[in-house]
Amino acid sequence: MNKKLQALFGAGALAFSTLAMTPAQAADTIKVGVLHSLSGTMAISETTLKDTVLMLVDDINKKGGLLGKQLEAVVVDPASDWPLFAEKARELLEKEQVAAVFGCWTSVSRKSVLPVFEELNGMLFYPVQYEGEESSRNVFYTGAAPNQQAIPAVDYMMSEDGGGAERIVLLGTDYVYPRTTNKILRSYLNAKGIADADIMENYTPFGHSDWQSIVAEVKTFASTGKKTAVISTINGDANVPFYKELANQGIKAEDIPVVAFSVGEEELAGIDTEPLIGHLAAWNYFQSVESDANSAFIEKWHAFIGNDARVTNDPMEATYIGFTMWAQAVQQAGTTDVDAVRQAMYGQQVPNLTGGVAVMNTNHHLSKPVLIGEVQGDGQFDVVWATDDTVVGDAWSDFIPESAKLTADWTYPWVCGNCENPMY
Amino acid sequence: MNAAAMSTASAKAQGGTILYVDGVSVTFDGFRALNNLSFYVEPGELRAIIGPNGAGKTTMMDIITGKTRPDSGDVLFQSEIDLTKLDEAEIANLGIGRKFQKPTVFESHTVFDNLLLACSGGRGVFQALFHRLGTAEKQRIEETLTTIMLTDSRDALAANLSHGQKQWLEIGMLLMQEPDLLLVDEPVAGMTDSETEQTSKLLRTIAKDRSVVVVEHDMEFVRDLDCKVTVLHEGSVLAEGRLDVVQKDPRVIEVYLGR
Amino acid sequence: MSNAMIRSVRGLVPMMRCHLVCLMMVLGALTVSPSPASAFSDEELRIAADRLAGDGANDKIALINNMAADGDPRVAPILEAMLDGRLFLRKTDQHVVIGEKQGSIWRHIDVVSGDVAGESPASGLEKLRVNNRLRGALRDALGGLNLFSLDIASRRAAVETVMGARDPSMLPLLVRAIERESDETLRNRMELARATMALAAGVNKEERLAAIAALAGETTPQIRAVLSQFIQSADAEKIEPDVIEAAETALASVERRLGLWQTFGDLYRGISLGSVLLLAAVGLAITFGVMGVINMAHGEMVMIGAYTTFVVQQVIQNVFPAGSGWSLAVAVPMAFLVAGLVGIVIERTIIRFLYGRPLETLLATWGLSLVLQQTIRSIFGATNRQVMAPDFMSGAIEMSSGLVLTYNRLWIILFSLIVVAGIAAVLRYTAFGLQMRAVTQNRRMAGSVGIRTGRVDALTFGLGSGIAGIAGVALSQIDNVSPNLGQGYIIDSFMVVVFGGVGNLWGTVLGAFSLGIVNKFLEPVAGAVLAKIFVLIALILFIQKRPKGLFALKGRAVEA
Amino acid sequence: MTDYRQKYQTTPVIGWLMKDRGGMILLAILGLAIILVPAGNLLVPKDSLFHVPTWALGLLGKYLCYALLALSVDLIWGFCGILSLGHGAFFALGGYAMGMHLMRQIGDRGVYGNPLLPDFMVFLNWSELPWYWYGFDMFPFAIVMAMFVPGLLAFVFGYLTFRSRVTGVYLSIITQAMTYALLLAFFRNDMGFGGNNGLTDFKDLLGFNLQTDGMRSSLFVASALALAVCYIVARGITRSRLGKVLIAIRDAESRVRFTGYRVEHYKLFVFTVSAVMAGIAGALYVPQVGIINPGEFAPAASIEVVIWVAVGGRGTLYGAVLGAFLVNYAKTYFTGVLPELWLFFLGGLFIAVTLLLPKGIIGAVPTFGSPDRQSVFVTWRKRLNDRRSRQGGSA
Repeated sequence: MNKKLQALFGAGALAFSTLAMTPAQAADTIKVGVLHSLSGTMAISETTLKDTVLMLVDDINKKGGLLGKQLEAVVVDPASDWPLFAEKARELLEKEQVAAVFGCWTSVSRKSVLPVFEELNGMLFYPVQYEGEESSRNVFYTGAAPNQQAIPAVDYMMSEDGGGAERIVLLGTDYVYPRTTNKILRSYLNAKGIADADIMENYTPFGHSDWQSIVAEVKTFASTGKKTAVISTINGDANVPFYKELANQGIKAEDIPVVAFSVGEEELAGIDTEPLIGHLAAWNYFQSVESDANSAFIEKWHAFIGNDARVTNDPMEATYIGFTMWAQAVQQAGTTDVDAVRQAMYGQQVPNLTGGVAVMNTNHHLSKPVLIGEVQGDGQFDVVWATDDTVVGDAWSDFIPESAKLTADWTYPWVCGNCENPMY
Repeated sequence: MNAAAMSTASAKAQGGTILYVDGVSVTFDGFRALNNLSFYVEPGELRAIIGPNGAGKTTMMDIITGKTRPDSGDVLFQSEIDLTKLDEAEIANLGIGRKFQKPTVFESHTVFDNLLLACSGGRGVFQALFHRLGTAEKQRIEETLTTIMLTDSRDALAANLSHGQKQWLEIGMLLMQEPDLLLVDEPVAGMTDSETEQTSKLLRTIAKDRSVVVVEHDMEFVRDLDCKVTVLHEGSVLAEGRLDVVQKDPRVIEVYLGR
Repeated sequence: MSNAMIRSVRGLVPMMRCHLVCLMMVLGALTVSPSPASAFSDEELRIAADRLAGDGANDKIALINNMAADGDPRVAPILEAMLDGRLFLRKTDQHVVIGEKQGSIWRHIDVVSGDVAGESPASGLEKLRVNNRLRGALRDALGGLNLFSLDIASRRAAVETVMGARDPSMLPLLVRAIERESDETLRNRMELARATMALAAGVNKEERLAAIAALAGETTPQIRAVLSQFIQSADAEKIEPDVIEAAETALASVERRLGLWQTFGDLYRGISLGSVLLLAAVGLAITFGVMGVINMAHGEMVMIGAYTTFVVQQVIQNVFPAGSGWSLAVAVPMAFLVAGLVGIVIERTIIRFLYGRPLETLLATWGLSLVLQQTIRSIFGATNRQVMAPDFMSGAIEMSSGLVLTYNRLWIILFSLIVVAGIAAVLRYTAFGLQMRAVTQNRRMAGSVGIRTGRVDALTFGLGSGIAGIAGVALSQIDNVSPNLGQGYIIDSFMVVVFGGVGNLWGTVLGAFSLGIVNKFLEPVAGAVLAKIFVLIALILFIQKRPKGLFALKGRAVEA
Repeated sequence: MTDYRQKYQTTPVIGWLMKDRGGMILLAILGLAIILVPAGNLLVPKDSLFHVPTWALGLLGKYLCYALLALSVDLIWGFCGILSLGHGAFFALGGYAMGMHLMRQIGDRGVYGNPLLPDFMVFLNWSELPWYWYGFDMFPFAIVMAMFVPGLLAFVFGYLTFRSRVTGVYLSIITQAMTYALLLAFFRNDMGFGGNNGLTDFKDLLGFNLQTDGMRSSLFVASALALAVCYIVARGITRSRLGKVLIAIRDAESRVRFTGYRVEHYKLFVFTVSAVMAGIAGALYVPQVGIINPGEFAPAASIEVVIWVAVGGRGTLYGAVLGAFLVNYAKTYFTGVLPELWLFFLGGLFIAVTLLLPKGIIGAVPTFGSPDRQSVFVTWRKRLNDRRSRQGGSA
């Protein structure tokens, strides 16, 4: 067999067959998979999360490791290539036998690896806010669901303090997250008495860089005298040109505030924020929040990355919470066995960096506080509003009829991610 | 092919012109390449066309073979087929073969394959896909190989032939097409003297069965061909007749020497 | 009537939504002892300012409006400081001061006297939080205040603010300002602002008709909104039919003119997009169009230019902070040199072995683009880098019609034209240009007349790459400075060059602008995504009609 | 040589296959792989040294699909000089056809339990299945569409382009425009193909669970068979008189035209055949990787395919297969071992191959391939060098 394979691959296959045939290493360490793109379009966001996981692994190892073993991070690069995500996930689970995987940013990468995790019963920690409508037994979602970000943000924009918006512009990149979020928002806005005529929806391609027309259109839409606000689900690379255009066209936050769900400290690091003061973002974490835990985290991050100018952001906190919860659950279960750890995850508590305590719910989503921050001149956010208590992440939105019927609960008697009735 | 072959036969029977070029003009970006050009070729005639650089010789060939469309004028083949409406492949299939100034053969193929590809017969995609080499075809190819003096190089790659051999191969390919009219653009450019001589013999042999139009600079060669000569200048015919007559025409002398 | 009474009446209107209790508290604080010279006594002003640090947005807004209502000249600086985030609560004595940063310490400025009243490190002060709602209230209040400013520019700005806010409560202030205004044009502007308010608040037919007549001549989206709102609400308010008719006619004429402006705006935006495409593509027109190298690493040259801009800016900020406004001017030649040098190195080490094999240059340069991206990622990290906009490139010319011409895009349009003119001049008038054309047309012949073809090749590739670097300087102003920057432009650049016709500089210019304009005219109709798809399909179909692009060289040129 | 001609006349297919040494080796390897790899996965116990792990099986199956895609590119590029930078589009369309079938196979096992609509339509509130989804619940229909749709697109696109005589880099760039336009179109949620997330969460094919080793082995075998069959078809085409015409077109297009061939018909034929092959590759790829997403339409993906062919050695067919395996294996290996540096290796590999091995890896192995095939390269290179010196580097 070995020889045939070599013949198939020619000379270069030597390395392959040795790799293929190497039995899993004797388990003197606990392996943790890191599945974030280090090249390609998503590298810009995901590289930071890879570093965060490495920092957390380092931290645990310095404290003596887990269950008396050192942690070993297995970093791979799925290169922003979605089928490659699935391939790498399989490699991590099957070949490297990792105990858990921290990874993915885009929904499509998560969708791509999902069948692999379900088939091989792996455990994925997904740290980014997303459109919801999912609850897999093998994934823990530590980012925000729409009800932990979008709905509170819209509530705030329509409140007196937020400016009392009566006309809403929904700007988004044309893909699933903005489409779903905006669909949820539209039905929510309608329920709040905002007519369809007062909602403008606009979608742009990925990496859209010429925002002149759209910003001008928004201005016209806002010229009716009714207070107008923009809800932005613009993704990734398109944000910097968008905000630059916004600043240059002189759209002031007090006239037309823009609240974004995908813009954090990292994205702002590329822009001069002075003209953008007052525009908003909704997250579960801001670097500027003052708490001891947060200061310690930021200090640790700066020391690890060796650059005091590097910012922290929400997905980093989500990674931190997920990682810490996993470590606690492993400790509690006394094993890295996925089934045992999963049971231990439910109800697991980790203090948020911003205060309060995040709790893992049985629908695999977190309870977290929701914060709304205004952009400051230094590229940071100033929290102007926060929920009094944590909000439970909703796997299934109440504003989509088909989805409102479903329940995600992985404990008895449900034991199901998408059921109308309990399984037992 | 059948229809074309029939019309060929009928044209020959009527004894009309094989090529009728009348009042053809063409302009490129303001430059008038051909200006009201008219000339006629009889069936079975060997004709030489001379003229200084830029006289429009190659453009004329482009127009006859459908590569360029004229702005005005008529180009008729066999007195009745309007060539300006057809594309290169259709014109080639009517029985007009063309040899380029630069020898153009299929360098990645053997000499044999070059001739095979030129061999008259089905040009359709599926005919080509399921084509099997027949004995008759093979026979013809062997004959042509003899004609063009390349029998020994039959399995050599065309790329490895000498310059002169490539010229012959190209002529051989034209022969395989069994054309009624052959347009030959500077066949002896870059040839050795003995090659030139052999080429002229070759062309005269070929011209026995068909009309041949030769564009050439080499006066010795043209004299060797011993045929009617047309002199082009600035896109139109300046003089026409036997070479010795034409050479005495003061206008021709002016054009060739006066600049 | 006492001062206090007047104040309370005036203050009531904007505070209709406010809690009366808090209103009374505020008024109580303000009516201690009226001073004849200014509206507030020192003590009143200080108390009022200190209350700005209190809780409750509603109270604060009431307070702000109240402070502003009298036109006391000392109020404006306080409110401005608050708007700019320079108002602080001093932790030691819980007084509100204006903070001024002096190195690592902060100086405290007394809000009443304007004198320096102590200093502390940043930790000694707590910034007064301002959210959007407060910011709006502050700005409106300042607008009202500034209607009486001595500075005509601030009065002019104030009128626009008032007109934008369209708050009927401003009407009395505005009337007073009109009476005092000496400048003719400004007074007309104020009248117009009054008309927008009068249409809603007007009591009789004549006033309404006069207001409509005043508005009909204007061409702004705000006026359109005022008129259409008036028409929509007309039935409910039992307005006379002839007034409605007049309003409809006025609206129609405003809309027609706005439509023209819209077309003009689309055209401008198209040209602007075209200039960006042009900058991105023009370097490629040389490396690809002239030299025949399918340069997939072209985008990375643009990226290198953008990163050079970043580095130049960092260096200047650290070494010579006063000159940071000029960093872009320094970055342009630097980017040209850096990208050009990288280009020359690439040409000498890779490309020169591949001439005449355009499809193989595609493979090598593709590999190269991966390497360059990863190099930049390794050096600068994967995240975005910030390139500051100099002052002359920030902001915009705002036309009343709603058309905004942003300075950065105007500069980029100008810049792109200068770059193209520069290249054209180099190609046409310099010895190098002549040699370059000679080499690309007939290498052997050029070599035999003594041109060092290798050197010309290297310089030509360097020129193309250098221009890509310059494009990077411009793109750093409107796009991400990240390792992916180049990838976003490479396909568009090839489209532009091919559309224009390979090897033709003017084709590239025309190609870039026509693609830009078509895109921008389609975008409002079809949306950004479909517009882009349509442009691509149109391009594919266009190439069918003209297989060699817009400016193909015609001629016999038998290619066989 | 004469007896070679006779042999090729008497026993056509076997005759030329026997002559095609590289092809024979490829087919032999594929034949062995069809037997040994599934056996190694299914029959050999897991702890044995000779066990083929499931992930390796999946990987090999994926590479086979890539190899078929590379083969289809080599057919048009290596033999007819058509450099398509948009061949990924045909691959993706084939993939989408299969993906749609797999989506319909999910039935009411989707998260919303809707028996008719795929999940992404449910949560975007689509009330009925778009017309173009009809029929995809039938496997034969989906398979036919996986070939027909890419073929049709190639036919229409090729008909327009070849008729207009768009050639060279112009052709390359507009194929890129084509795939880019499709990329943008498929990203749109309103298109009804799942937008950016594409089609995922497949359950089974022909009633068999996709996640069983047996099914994986079957798909592997199907891919290997498809590659073998397509190789024989491609070899048959290139060895026929039609193939000779194609090579002639590559080398001297207008000569072919003046010889009386309708060049556009030939190009159209081979372009369409190649697109159908790419579609088959896509259809086999999707069930093995479990997702189809507009990313496959990205121009960069298509350029990568061309690079596989160039690395392997163009104009040989088996070289393309080798290139696809090598480059993808390198990518798999380096993204795991050197996640931060692998682009240096891959980029460096492309540069090195272009500069040092212009004939690709196959071209560097002197004993590989039949003698005349070898010399095709020598002459092609020579011709290019000639042109270079004649035209001084202009394209």
